[in-house]
Order: sequence, then structure tokens, then C-alpha cells
Amino acid sequence: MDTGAPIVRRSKLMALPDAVRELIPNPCPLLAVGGMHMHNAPMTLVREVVRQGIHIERLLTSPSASIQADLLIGAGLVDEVITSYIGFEYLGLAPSFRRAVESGSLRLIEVDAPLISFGLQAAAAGQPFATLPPGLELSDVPAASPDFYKWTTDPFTSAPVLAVPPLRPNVALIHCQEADGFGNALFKGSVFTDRLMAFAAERTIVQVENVLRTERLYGISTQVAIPAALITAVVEEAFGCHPTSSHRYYNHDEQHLKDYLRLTASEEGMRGYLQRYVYEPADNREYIERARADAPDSFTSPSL
Amino acid sequence: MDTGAPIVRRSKLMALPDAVRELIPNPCPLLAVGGMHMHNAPMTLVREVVRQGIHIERLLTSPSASIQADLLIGAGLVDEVITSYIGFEYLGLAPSFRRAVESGSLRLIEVDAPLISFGLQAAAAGQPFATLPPGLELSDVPAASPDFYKWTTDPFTSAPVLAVPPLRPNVALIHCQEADGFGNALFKGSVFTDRLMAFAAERTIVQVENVLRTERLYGISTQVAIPAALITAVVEEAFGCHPTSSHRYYNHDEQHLKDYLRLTASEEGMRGYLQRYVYEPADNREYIERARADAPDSFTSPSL
Amino acid sequence: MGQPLSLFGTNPQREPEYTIGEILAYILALELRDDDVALTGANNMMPVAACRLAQLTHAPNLTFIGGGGGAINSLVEPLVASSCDYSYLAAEATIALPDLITLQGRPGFVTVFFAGGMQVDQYGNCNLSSIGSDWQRPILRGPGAASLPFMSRFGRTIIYLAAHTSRIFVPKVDFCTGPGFLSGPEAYAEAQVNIHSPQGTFPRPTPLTSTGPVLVATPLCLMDFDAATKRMRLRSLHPGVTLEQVQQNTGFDLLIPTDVPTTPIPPPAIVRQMRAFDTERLLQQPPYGKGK
Amino acid sequence: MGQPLSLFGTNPQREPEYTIGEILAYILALELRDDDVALTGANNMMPVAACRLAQLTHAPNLTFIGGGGGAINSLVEPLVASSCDYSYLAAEATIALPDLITLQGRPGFVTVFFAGGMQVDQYGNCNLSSIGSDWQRPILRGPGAASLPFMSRFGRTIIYLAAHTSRIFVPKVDFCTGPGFLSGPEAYAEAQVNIHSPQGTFPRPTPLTSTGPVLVATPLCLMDFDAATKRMRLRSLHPGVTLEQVQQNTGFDLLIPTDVPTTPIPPPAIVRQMRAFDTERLLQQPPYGKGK
Repeated sequence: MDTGAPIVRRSKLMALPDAVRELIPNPCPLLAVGGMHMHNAPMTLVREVVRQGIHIERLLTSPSASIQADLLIGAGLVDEVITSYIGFEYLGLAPSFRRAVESGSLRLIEVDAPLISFGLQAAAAGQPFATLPPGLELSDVPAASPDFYKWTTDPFTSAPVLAVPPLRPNVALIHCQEADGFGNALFKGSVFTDRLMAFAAERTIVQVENVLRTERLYGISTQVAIPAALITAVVEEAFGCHPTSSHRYYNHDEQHLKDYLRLTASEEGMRGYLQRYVYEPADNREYIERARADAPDSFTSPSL
Repeated sequence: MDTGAPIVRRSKLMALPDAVRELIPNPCPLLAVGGMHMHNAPMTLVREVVRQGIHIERLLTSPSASIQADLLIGAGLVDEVITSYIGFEYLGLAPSFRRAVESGSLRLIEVDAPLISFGLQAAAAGQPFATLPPGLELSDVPAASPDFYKWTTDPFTSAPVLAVPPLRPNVALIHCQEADGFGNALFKGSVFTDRLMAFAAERTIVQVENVLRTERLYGISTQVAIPAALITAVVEEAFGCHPTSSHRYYNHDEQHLKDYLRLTASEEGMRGYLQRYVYEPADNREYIERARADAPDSFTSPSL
Repeated sequence: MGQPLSLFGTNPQREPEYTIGEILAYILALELRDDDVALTGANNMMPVAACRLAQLTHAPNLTFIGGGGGAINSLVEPLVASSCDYSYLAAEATIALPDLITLQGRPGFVTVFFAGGMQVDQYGNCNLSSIGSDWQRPILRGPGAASLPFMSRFGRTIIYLAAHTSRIFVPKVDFCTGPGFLSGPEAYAEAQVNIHSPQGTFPRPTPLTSTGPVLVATPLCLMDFDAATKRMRLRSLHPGVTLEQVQQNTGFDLLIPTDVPTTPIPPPAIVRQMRAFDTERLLQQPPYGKGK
Repeated sequence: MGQPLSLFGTNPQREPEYTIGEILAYILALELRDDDVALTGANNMMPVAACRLAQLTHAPNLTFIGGGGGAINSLVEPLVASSCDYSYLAAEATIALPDLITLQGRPGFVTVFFAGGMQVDQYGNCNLSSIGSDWQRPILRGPGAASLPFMSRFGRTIIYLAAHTSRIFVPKVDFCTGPGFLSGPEAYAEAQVNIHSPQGTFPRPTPLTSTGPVLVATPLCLMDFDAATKRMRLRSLHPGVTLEQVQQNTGFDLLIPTDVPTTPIPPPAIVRQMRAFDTERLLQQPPYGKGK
């Protein structure tokens, strides 16, 4: 107890390349990526995963993913994806996801939103499985992914019930606007399923816009969404969600996203995009400089 | 569409006696009461339930209830209680609960904390049942309440799994520190399971210390814990949790609680307590005046 | 796509009296009731416009919940294209997505759901997943299910589409992502028993009150469903649209009533109310086009 | 209860060198490791004192979670008696109770759990429910299970009690609220297979690492459990307490090792550290009594 050594708490701040290299197994059996539509996607982590060529056996998305999933798929890193939606909402379909599924190079496990949410919740709670409300079986989705939807019996009523398995990612990659150096993390806008991913995953890497001193949290502890004990590493990168938004920090870069959809409409175009925006920039700062130069008017701040 | 009538949103503010009389069926098949240990108990609602003599066929408590349950039981209103804990933490056991179970006048459904939390969650989500993590069956609790713990099969592994039913209260009585007149409600401290009760219950009556103007919420909408659509009525009563605490407003009244334990150690004493603190005061203001007069030094404000 | 936009002359000097987008928002608003709880889903600018309008005109107690961002009764101004935009959080409450998914399952909570799809069939089934006979190797892979399978549980489903073509309106969806009336009255009635009747002896949640798809709104017309056959039926034609135009752009035999009225257009006062929050005139831009 | 308090002379002029409460907090702190995640439960003033002390002395990365209030690594000062006090929210994070219950089930998350009970038996099973042979008509009805059934899943369980009597320490609990080593090594080993071995072909969560009860701390002594027989064993006697005193106040045959050391007392520097956050000296008050 009295070793004489200074009693210092370990920081979880890590450099982007180190966090990705040291904490994500390669291949990764189940990788979860946060972000919903064009918002809160952990893009600087995703780009680093592509840069390091980490092979993803199964990718789990939020209930509605966009470029964070499409980029990993387009980079050829994903064997199988568990998702309820990959697209670009009002901007169009996801080019690489489409191509990969239509060509058969990607195995798709199509699920509904509750499977993702309830499956993560079950994993977080150590529950063997979760049940679905009656009626969801009328969709063709459960029959399309029979390994993830199975019938069991409600022991209280004897009715047949559709069950979904726990989803426990080896690693979750998420974005929070702010965290302290130990991993107590806050959302300054919508939470999406990103918090739940951290509750469910064995390890979570959170990228943040800003690192806060822990003292800042004592008066607002109920607003801290993810406690440090669930966070493995904190990576600080400004504009880390670009071209998606980080609520209260910046909006999504619509021009860049439109360019992405146009440029990556072909496999060759996808290679070009990856070259220009992922492989060539040495780090996130260089990426941001390039993206800003290519679409100078599209860096925006929120209207609220 | 153009009726000429003014387009005005309906307020959910109700006077205490009206809310209890109009919204709680008598008898009430399943009534949930919020609050954890000596904190956030919806006491002014509970006292009004006693005053109106509403018969409760089943009472559901939070994972750790105290006087909010003991008072209803002591008033002879409860047939059956679903609970994982009724006591006074560091102050002692619950006199009326003990007496009622030991004499056989109250049917006890003893459950563990996850049954309450997962059962409410399942009800909120329309899920037929929830599963428990393996290991909980080693406690004697499941066997003691066999109607609420039943075995089914994990269809993914064929393992036997313990299931718990959805808990959907007819009415939930909870306390929030603040709400607007439509029922958008905020906690200024711990949330406990009170928010989940509102998500699960068919109707929820929330008592608050303060009513806010809705405009106040637009900048802090992520801090609003319960959306108005889940709230049936808002009752504004200062010191509505007394003698338990309302976080950030006042601490629990330790002296009153000690007096309660002493006074209600006998059935006769319980009748006296009810007379003095429930039946005689015309309203919550009179109750508070009397309680303050009886233990003048024990009204405290929080230390944070 | 058969589109009526050329029928509305636009005058660069002044704003149009109304646009197709504004007609649709008006019609969808008329379909909403006081005390509804509406889920506006993704790509939800049009449903949000309808909900805001309804709150202003006849449904002050309507609740609407944004997309995955979870904002409730947002005052978002101007309207924005992405359902999860930060600007939505100028709301009276915002709930996290897992809680929103929870509430999507809550019996009787969501009374109105706005749906869409790459394909919609004559029974109101929606396909947002995949086109082609083989789901594993589709001709066109769509984004996916999201919360569309909850259609079987929500109160009333309103299907709205920014285009009306025979590739969208097919006799039978290649993949049923969002269940409408399934294969027709028999299958639907059978399914209702399982979903809506509490079973067994243990206390069950309140039975559901789902009534299935009630309206299909497109840039050409409004359609609803025949009570007996559950088949899609023409309800009204937008100003300037012909019956033939609709039939040519619909891939199945639409039920046609004897009298087909013209879709009501929004009175000027209503249009002003819309434009008060649609300050950037998104309801006048593609895909909703210019107006009259 | 055989209590050693009279052995410590108190001097009204000065503070005691240490109290039984401070010994217990010190011992519990020594039992905590860096990187532990400790759940302090209800009535948790003593566990919280131990956790805070451990963070200051040797376990800066220890996480402790308050009772149902969900405060994490709270700086609560002074110590308070109720686990859900508002003052706990001066913390680095606070999670709502349903999330805390979720995390209680998360495999491997809670590495240390503080338990107690009205009865504790020789295999470390805890009873917080009911005393008497008939659960339906008990002699004494206790508060209830709360989260005690999770004992089978948590890492290490530390049982601490503010009293040591033969009514508490019974051969077999009347009701097993919190499972310790059940009826002994065979039953425990069999249970472990079910809890800790992922079954079937679908990916299962990580196996658990529960090691069961590891320490029992009372005002008289420390006890642990024999690895082979899983029976409770005396580990040390607090200063001034005799073996006979312990045996008289224990309702079963405690395993007694050949050498029984005296429980270490906290060095003055450690006592100072404790009192720096126990500014109201709750660790010197009942039920922990006065010290030396």
C-alpha cells in the first residue's frame, strides 16, 4: 500500500494509429461502427482502419449507416455486414455497399433496427437473447437472415416468439464530442445507438473533438453518457467525423458527400477516392486540409 | 382545418386530488411507485392515494423502495406487492411491510432487481418477455416466485434460460424535479427506474417541484428525460417527496423517517401516523407545515 | 415518371401559389389527427412539414418524433433535408435511439407512421431492401429495413413517395420489408390474430390498434385501400393529372371509383403558414418540383 | 454480539488512533486492486470509504459505482449514510439505475461486489430476504433481494457486516438471496459449468471470471474460504479479540488455521487520509463504534 511510487491514474489518450493498431485485432471477428445517417460517424477511426488494412470478418452498423460502412466495404475489408440500413438518406444509395451485395462479394445479414438495439442491449446485460414484439415476423427480413432470428416459446403464454441473439462486438468505434482523458464521454447532441455500442462491446475506442479535464464533469455527472470503465482508448482529432456531422461542432459536408457518391460510382473511382482521401493524407489534419481545399464552401457550423 | 377555433395545446396540469381520482382505477390492478431508498418517492401522490383509499391489487416498487411502499401497505390498501427490496437502508427495516408479510396479510412476490428493470423494459418495448443472465437462478428468489420466473429455451444454443414477464403498470406514480405543463419532464439528479416506469406504464402521473415554460426546453432537449407523450398528468407540489429527498431541491428528512420507524412499530402507531400526517392535513402544504413543526431542524438542502 | 410539373406554369417574378410539395404536405397534414403520435422516419422533410402544419391548424396535441436523432416536436426552422440534423434538437424533448426503438414497440404508442420504399405493391407492402427475384444476388440493393418491419404494429401507415412510376408500383414487392396488407384480406386477418390478441393467462400488454396502410401520396395522386379487398384504390387526382397518366405509371390494376375527385389544394393562408417555417422553400425544390 | 469496543479506551480529549470502522475500511481497501470495478450497493458508506482510500493509496484506476444513484468515482465529502444521496453526484459520471442493472450482468464488468445480509452461512451464501423455515410466513421479513442474486456472476464478493453474532453466522441460510458457494464444492462446481461456459454454436459472451466470496469482514475478525472445502475460515483476529469470542458468536464450526495473526491496523498516515474525506467521522460512530 505504501510503495512510495506516485499514485497516478492512467490516461487512455492514444494517438490514432496506435489505438487502431493496438486495440483492434486483425482480423476482427465483429467490429461495430457508430454514427447514424450522415451524423456522428467515427470517420477518422474508420479511415485509419482502412489505412492499416484491418480485415473485418463481420461489421455491425448502427440502425442507419452511411459512409462509415460504405468506405470499409469499398476498401474491400469486410466479409460480412450486419445492418438494417446502409445508404445516404436524401442523397442516394450507398455505391460500394450496392456493388458488393449485387456482385456477391459481400455477405449481407439484413436485420431490422430492433435486432441491433435489443441485441446490443442483451450483450451489455449478459442476457442470452432478446425477444421481438409480435408482428415483426410478418416482414421478409427474419426469414432472410435465419441465423439471427429464431423461434422460441414464451413460457408465460406458450405463444411462439421471435428471438434475436446478443451482439457483442470485439471492438466498437464511436464518436463523442467530448471526453476526459480517462474516457468519461459526453454527447453534445443525439446519442444514436453509439452509447449502447460501448455498453455492449468488449473494447471501445472513442474519438472526440475535445478532451476535457475531469474536474469539469463533477457538476454535470448525469450528462456523462459513457463512464470511463467502458472506454478503452480516447483519440482526440478535430473534425474527426468529417464528412459526416458532429452535433454542435459542425454539420455534415454535403458537397463532399455528393462528390463521394459521384466519384465512387465505379470501383475504379472508389480506388481513386481512397487514394486521395485515405491513403495519401498522413493524418486527419492533412485529410481535412485536402477536403476543405476540394470543397471550400461546405465546412459549416450548426444553425442552433 | 379552418374551424376558426383557437388552436391551443391542452395542458396536463391537474390538481392532486383530481389526478388521483380521475386517473387511477379503483381497484388498480397494477400500480407502480417510483423512488429509490429514501429518495425521489412520489409521496404527495402516495398520501393522496391513501386519503382516497384506492385499493391496489398489485403494487410494483422500484428495486429499492422505502416509505412509499410501507405507507401504502400500512394503510391496508395493498393485496400483493412485487418488489426486490422494501426497507429503510441504514435506518432499519420497514415496519408495516414486515408486519404484513409476517402475519400473512400481504402476498409477497419477491423478485430481484433485474426482473423489475428488464420487465419494465420489455413492457415498454412490447416484448413478450425478457431473459435473465445465467447464474441468477442459483438464488432462491426465482423458486420463491415461480409465476414470475419461468424456464424457456435459448433457440441459438439450446440452453435453458430463465425468462421474466413484461411488467406493464396501469398507472405509474413518479416524481421529477421539473416538467412543463404538457409533461416533458426532467430529473435534476438520479433517474433511478422512475423514467423506465413511465416508459412502461399505460398512464403516468408525475409530481414536480416546479413547472417550466416549454420554451425553456428547446436548448436542453437532450436533458428532458421523459417526453410529454408518455405523461398523463402533471401535479405541481413543492416538497412533494417529503420525507424522502428530491435531488438538488432538498435532502431526505432523517428525523421524520426515524420518527416514522419508531411511531409505526405497532399497528396502532401506524394508524396514528396516518391520522396525523395523511388524513388530517387538507393538502400537501398543510402536511409540510405539520412535518416541519414536528421536526423543525430536519428540513435540509443538499450539500452539492 | 409521369410528372405533372409542366402543367404548373412558373413565374420567375413571383412565388408559385402552391407547389406539388406543398400540396403533399397539406394533404398529409389533413390526414393527421389531434393526439396522434407520428413517427417521421428517415428522409423526413415532408412528414415533418405535414406534422408542423397540422399542429398549427387543427392538431395542437399531435406529437411528432424526428428520425434517428429522436427529437420530439422540433421547431426546426428552416426545414432541413437530413432527419438526424443537429438543428432538429431545438425540440421539447430528445430521446436516444434505443429508447425510440423501444417506444416503436410500445403497444399503441405510435399512431401514425410515414413509410416509403423502392417498391410498393397493391396491398401496401413496402420494399426498401432489394429488387430482383434473388435476395442474395439482387438487381438493385437498397438501403435496408431500418424500422419498416414495425409497420405491422403501428397505428396508421401513410406511404408517401416523391415519384410515381410502374417500377415503384408493382403487383407484388420482390421483398416485403414493411408489411402492409400482406397477400390480401385472408393473410392479413390471420396475422392480426397473432399480433393483436393477448394470449395465454399471464397479463399481456394492451392489444394493438394497427389499421395498416391508410394513404398513399405521390406527385400524381392520392390512393387508399378498399376495406374488403385491401387493394389499392385511387382516391383523388392532383390538379392537372389524368387518370390515364396514373394508370400508365402504376404496375397493377388500381381500383378506380366511379367518381374521382381532384385533390384539394392548400388555401393561401395554409401556404403562408407552411412557408413561415419552410423559409428556404425546400417544398418548392426537387424532388417536389416547381408549382403553380 | 461480542464486541471488542470496550477494549479501546477512548479519550475525550483527543481523537482515537483508529477505530474499528477505520480498521475495516483499511482492510477492505487492501483487498481492492488497481483496475477493479467495484459495486458498493446499498448502505455503502464503508465500501465507499474503502474504495476512496484504495484509489488514494494503491489503486488509482479502481472504479467504484455508488448504490442505485449510479454515481461513479464520486468525490462525496463528507461521507454520507445513504447510498443514493444527491451529494454522491459530485462524480465523474452518473448512470441511471436500469443501465447499472444492465452493467451488473455484463460479463466480467463488476470485479468486486460488496455484500451483506441478515444471515451468512459457512459457504458464504447471504440471506437478505427472510428468516424462518417458511418463506411465506417468516419469523423476520427482511428487505429483499435487490441485486444480491448477481453474486453468482460478479468477480470477487466481499461480505462485510457491522455485527458478528451467531444469529447472523448460521450453518445454512434460511433463504439464499445471494449465492456464495451454495451447498459446497460439488454444487458450486456444477453451477459454474452452466454459468461460465459459453454453450452452443452461436457466438456467446466472454466466459465469466467469478470467484465467489473471498473475504468476510466483521467487527471481530476477518474470514475467508478454504479453496478445497469452500468453508469459511478464520483469517485474522482484530486487536484485542479472542478466538473464543469469535467462536462463541459464530453459529457453525469455523475453520481455524494453526496460526491466527492479528488483523493489521491502519498506519497513522492512512488514518489521516481517511479522515481527510471522512470529515464528519462517520467511521467513528455507530455501528462502527469508538476506537483506540
